[in-house]
Amino acid sequence: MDFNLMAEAFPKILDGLPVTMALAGISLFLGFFLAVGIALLRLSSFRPISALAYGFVYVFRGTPLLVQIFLIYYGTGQFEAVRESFLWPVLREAWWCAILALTLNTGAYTSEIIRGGILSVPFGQIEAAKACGMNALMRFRRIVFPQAIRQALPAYGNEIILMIKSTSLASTITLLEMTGIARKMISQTYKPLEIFLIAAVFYLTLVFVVTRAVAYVEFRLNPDRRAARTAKGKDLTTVAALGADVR
Amino acid sequence: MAVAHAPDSASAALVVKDLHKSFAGLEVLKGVSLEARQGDVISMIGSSGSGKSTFLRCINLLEIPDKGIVSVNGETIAMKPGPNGTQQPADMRQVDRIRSRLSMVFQNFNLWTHMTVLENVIEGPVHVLKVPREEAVARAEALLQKVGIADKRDQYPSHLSGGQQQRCAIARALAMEPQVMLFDEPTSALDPELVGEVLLVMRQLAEEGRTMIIVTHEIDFARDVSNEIVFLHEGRVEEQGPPEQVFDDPRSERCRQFVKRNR
Amino acid sequence: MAVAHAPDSASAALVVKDLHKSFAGLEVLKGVSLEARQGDVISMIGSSGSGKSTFLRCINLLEIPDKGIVSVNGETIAMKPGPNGTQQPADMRQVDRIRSRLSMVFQNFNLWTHMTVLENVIEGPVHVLKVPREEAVARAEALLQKVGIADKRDQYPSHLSGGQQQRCAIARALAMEPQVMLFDEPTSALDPELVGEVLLVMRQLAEEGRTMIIVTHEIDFARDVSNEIVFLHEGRVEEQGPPEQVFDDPRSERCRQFVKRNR
Amino acid sequence: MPEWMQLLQWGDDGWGDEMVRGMLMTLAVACAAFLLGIVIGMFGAALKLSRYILVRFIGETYTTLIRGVPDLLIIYLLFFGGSMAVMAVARVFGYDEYIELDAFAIGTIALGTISGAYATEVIRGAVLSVPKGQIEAAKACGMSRFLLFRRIMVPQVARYALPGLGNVWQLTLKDTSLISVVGLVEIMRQASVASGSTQKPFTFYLTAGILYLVLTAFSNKGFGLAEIWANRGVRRA
Amino acid sequence: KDFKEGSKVRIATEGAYAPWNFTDSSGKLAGFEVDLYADLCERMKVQCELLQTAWEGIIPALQAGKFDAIMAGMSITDKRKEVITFSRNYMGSPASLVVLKSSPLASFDAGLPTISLADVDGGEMAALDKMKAALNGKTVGVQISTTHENFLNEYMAGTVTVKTYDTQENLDLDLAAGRIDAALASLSYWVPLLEGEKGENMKLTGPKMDGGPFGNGVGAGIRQDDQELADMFTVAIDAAIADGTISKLSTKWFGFDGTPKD
Ligand SMILES: Nc1ncnc2c1ncn2[C@@H]1O[C@H](COP(=O)(O)OP(=O)(O)OP(=O)(O)O)[C@@H](O)[C@H]1O
Ligand SMILES: Nc1ncnc2c1ncn2[C@@H]1O[C@H](COP(=O)(O)OP(=O)(O)OP(=O)(O)O)[C@@H](O)[C@H]1O
Ligand SMILES: [Mg+2]
Ligand SMILES: [Mg+2]
Repeated sequence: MDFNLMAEAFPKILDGLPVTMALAGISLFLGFFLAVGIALLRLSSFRPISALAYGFVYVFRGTPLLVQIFLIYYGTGQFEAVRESFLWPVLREAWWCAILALTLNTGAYTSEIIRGGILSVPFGQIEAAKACGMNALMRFRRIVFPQAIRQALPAYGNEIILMIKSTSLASTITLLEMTGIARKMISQTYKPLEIFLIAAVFYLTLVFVVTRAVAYVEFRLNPDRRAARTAKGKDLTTVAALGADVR
Repeated sequence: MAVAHAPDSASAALVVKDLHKSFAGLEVLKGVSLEARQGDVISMIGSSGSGKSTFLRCINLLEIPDKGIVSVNGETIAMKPGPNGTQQPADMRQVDRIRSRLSMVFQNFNLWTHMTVLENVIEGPVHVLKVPREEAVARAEALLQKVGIADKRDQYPSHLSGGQQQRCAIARALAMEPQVMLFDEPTSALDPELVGEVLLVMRQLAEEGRTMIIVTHEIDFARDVSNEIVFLHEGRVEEQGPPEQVFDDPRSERCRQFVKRNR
Repeated sequence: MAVAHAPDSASAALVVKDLHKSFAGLEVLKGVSLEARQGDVISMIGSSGSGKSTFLRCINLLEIPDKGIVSVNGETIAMKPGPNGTQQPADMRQVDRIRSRLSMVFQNFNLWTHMTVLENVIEGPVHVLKVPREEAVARAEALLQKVGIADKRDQYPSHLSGGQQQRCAIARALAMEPQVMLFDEPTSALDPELVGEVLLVMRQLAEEGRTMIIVTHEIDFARDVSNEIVFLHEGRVEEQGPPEQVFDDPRSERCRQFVKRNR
Repeated sequence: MPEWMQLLQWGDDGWGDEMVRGMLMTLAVACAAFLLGIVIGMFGAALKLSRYILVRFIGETYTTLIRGVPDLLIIYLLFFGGSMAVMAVARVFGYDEYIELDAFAIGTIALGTISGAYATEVIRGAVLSVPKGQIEAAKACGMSRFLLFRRIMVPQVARYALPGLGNVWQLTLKDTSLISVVGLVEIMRQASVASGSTQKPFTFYLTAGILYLVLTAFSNKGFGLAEIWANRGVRRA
Repeated sequence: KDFKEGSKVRIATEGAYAPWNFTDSSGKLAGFEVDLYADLCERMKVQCELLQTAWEGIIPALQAGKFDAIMAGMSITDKRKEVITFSRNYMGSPASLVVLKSSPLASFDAGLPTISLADVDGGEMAALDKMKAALNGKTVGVQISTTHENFLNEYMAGTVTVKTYDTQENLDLDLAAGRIDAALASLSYWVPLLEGEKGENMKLTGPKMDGGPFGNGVGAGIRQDDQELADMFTVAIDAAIADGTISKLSTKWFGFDGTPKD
């Protein structure tokens, strides 16, 4: 173990942290809304619409993100027409290409997760919502979605983590985030273990924060799975959730 | 208890004409018609599997009838032909509007598990009818008091006993203050005392002019609460009339047999 | 109908002693004891939320009682102290064994949604009791015939009416041929005719020497079927005795009130 | 003949056969790793749902660690660390040649460990969605833990977990590209060899994308059928 | 492990770095190093085996003992020397800028054809300053963590914006797309490229540079424990330079004579 190298790597990789977090944060945020829309379209009974949504999910889930980033960034740049169009100022920037690719990718994966959640909502509860006159949108917003998200949360936690790690592919299009910096250092020093270990520390910290946050949200969202509330007493268990995975 | 009305389509709160419904080849409803005026309380009886729940579910289009007309307060639910011989509601907005004037207590309650008892009850008023929240809460609390589960207001349905869940479902339906109420065995999980109390609530509602269709197995309850009894048998109305006639002097053989069992 | 037995712990099919159970500070059972001999049919009545379902669920350890002893056929379920003052079953294998000798009809049926009616019924016999499949199917078909849903054998529970689901649940419990049966409102979704038929089935079972604990709201049914009535009130046994005594001449004021409502 | 068709010819004059061989390798590793991942996922979910805080902690550590550490590091650790460990042991016995661990096995284990962590979460979520009453009904008829698991949990959990597991499968499929460091030639490695050798990156990365889509088409079909099976008896509003 | 005449030597190459080493469509390895390794092995009188392995992890794999030497277009740099050792260089590789033919930089002339950064004289200094002025405010792309990147950071800091790419091909694509103004890489890469269809719109510009940050050419990478193997390679390479084999092979594969000067 080369501890000097590790000490040297630490601040350098730290420099990439904001890029990683911004890429993941922005694309997760945008991708989530995209995903909800796609999931709804996929469940539509109108065939052309659900087929279109299926096609989107199929392509973006079915191909490697690397290929997607590659084609969006380098591929579009190949065409004179694109370079002369109004899109070029956006597509010219590696940053926006990365956001675009990551958003579309997480949108496809997340929509699948949400679809699973939607399908798990008990049929009778949706009928009860219909019976009291809720329109489709309100039904979705008030009854289906809150329950879907509860079921989907663990899988969505996966997706958040995967996105954080996927941002590393942005280094193929010149954005230097944590893995990019780590790889750069590795190709200078040829000590992958030391440098990846430092990178792992950062990723682990992020992932730890995410899993805790997800566990906390899961705990908050599932009061009905917890023991009955004690009269009006303070919910001490909420605090406990931060320390342990509570069911 | 109820006054006899002259049949008058104009004041009819609910009209169902010639309803048909099949499930995968099994014909469950073979042409059921029903007319209820304002303040009518109609009980449907019939053996298990005779199509009572299906009938209620067709009224608010939770099942799409294969054929037949439903109108609520004179407004007929418009249907359009769907693929291969079926029909579909023509205007979902109309359906939602009509549904908000009906309300239903389901046979298996269908409470929303992610909401507390109170939240279940105020959900419809606040979000569908746009009643201000405080008002809805106040009314909900009064209703929960009435059905005797005020102390459970902050519990989740999964922590309630069967009877408590059923009462919550009843409160949820009442909170919508609908013109027509559909009850699918609303007292099945209740003890005799509570059945008596639900009876009182229903009488009160009838006096306020609300129309009720009640599916029930409790003949005594049906006798007490309703001014008309419909006996459904194998998807058809086999016998229909005031309680005294249907229970004490049924014309149809099948109905006589069915009622006989109940001493 | 039932013969009076001398109290005899040896032949006791089910003994429950001083059962306590609280949910998050709410004490639901405050020391309930019960003894049932072979062939006993005991009905539990009591208002909604009095703890009847919880009591049944404690017997087969679906809820772990905070305190108290349960023995089935003389075998006491061993408990060991758990964290902070609770107790836990000491040997899960024993619990499974005892559970396979008990069987339960749930208040809300709890049918397995991924299995057809027939599969629901043969599941326990084939996989728990290791009955050969053909034999289990033959017996299941006979049971389904008995409860009148033989034609639904290949349907999934979600396509059944409420009463059909309940009958499927009853058939599933009967198929286990248990020594002790726990019924939680087994007739709530049934029409009077079917209630009569279930009554017949239960009489037959009692004659075969099976023990039954039945939670019910139907006083008439309880009177017909059972040789002992237990009235539960606020987590305690308030009144206990043969049907004639409890229904016609109750000692406790609360019980008198409760029974009075039922004409 | 268009240029790309020439490049992708079958046989010695084109890259078609090489690319397809890469696809088969991807498929083989992904299948093996995914199955391993499901098994690990079931154990992981059981750990995380345990009543005992210590057991939960073990499960928690596994998923956080594996998901938190870059995938490539896990592969490096298993591959280089693994063969170094084996060699260290061998040296004790006087053998000091290089010992090659089976690349396929290492790749499978590494990817299985990774996908297992994600599968754990998906399965855990699904387990929690199974209606409690149905589990109670199974307990009430005396089913042992294992029987309950096999007869009631697996079919129901499958229903809730399938969409999420579909994602895990896609992830595994694509993570196979990382195992080229252990010497297995799969789609992406083959594409980069071909594009580095011919200077035609678009042709080969697009081809790789299409081959992945072919794999996805088959697996979607499989998952679709599985979903139909798992959703039997379920009513939709 | 002792290496002597007749030993078995496993040599790794990447097989995806034309024209140094690449795979042809039948799956066979070809390229400059593939020809060279056969020649060197004959001279060393050892039994050679050529393995193909991914660039990523090639050095850890060498250290783990998967193979004994790397011949994969690997430049000899100080950083690498900290973890492995090298034979002497078998190919020198000066660096050069490439721009689009349509670019104003296409006609740039620094006044000198070559600059050796090992010892910079007055004329070379002036040429570097000229280059600095011409590139002022421009974006220049290089492959990440190469000697070329080091050069830009050392000599052009503050004047150019440096964009780094993980592969050389991606760098080419961005140059073609006009996202960058110029690309800096080794001549051994540019010359074959510019001859092909991909290089149609590109052209070499400015002086060819070597020495200093550009390191000391390309050599065979070897485990530090195996110095004797490195020495065997060095002897063989010296011989191959002496009899013109390297000159012949480099002209065949790169289009120019890249025989290292020292
Ligand atoms: N899991 C739980 N958490 C908290 N409270 C519970 C839970 N289960 C039951 N209770 C409460 O315990 C009490 C007794 O419930 P139980 O289901 O035993 O009633 P019951 O006698 O069966 O009533 P019913 O006739 O309505 O079914 C109720 O007040 C109920 O709210
Ligand atoms: N979704 C469905 N798919 C197929 N068959 C169905 C479906 N829903 C109901 N059925 C069948 O239709 C018939 C009528 O069902 P329905 O629920 O209306 O009966 P019911 O009169 O309410 O009976 P109960 O008193 O038992 O509730 C039953 O035989 C039932 O099996
Ligand atoms: Mg019904
Ligand atoms: Mg109960």
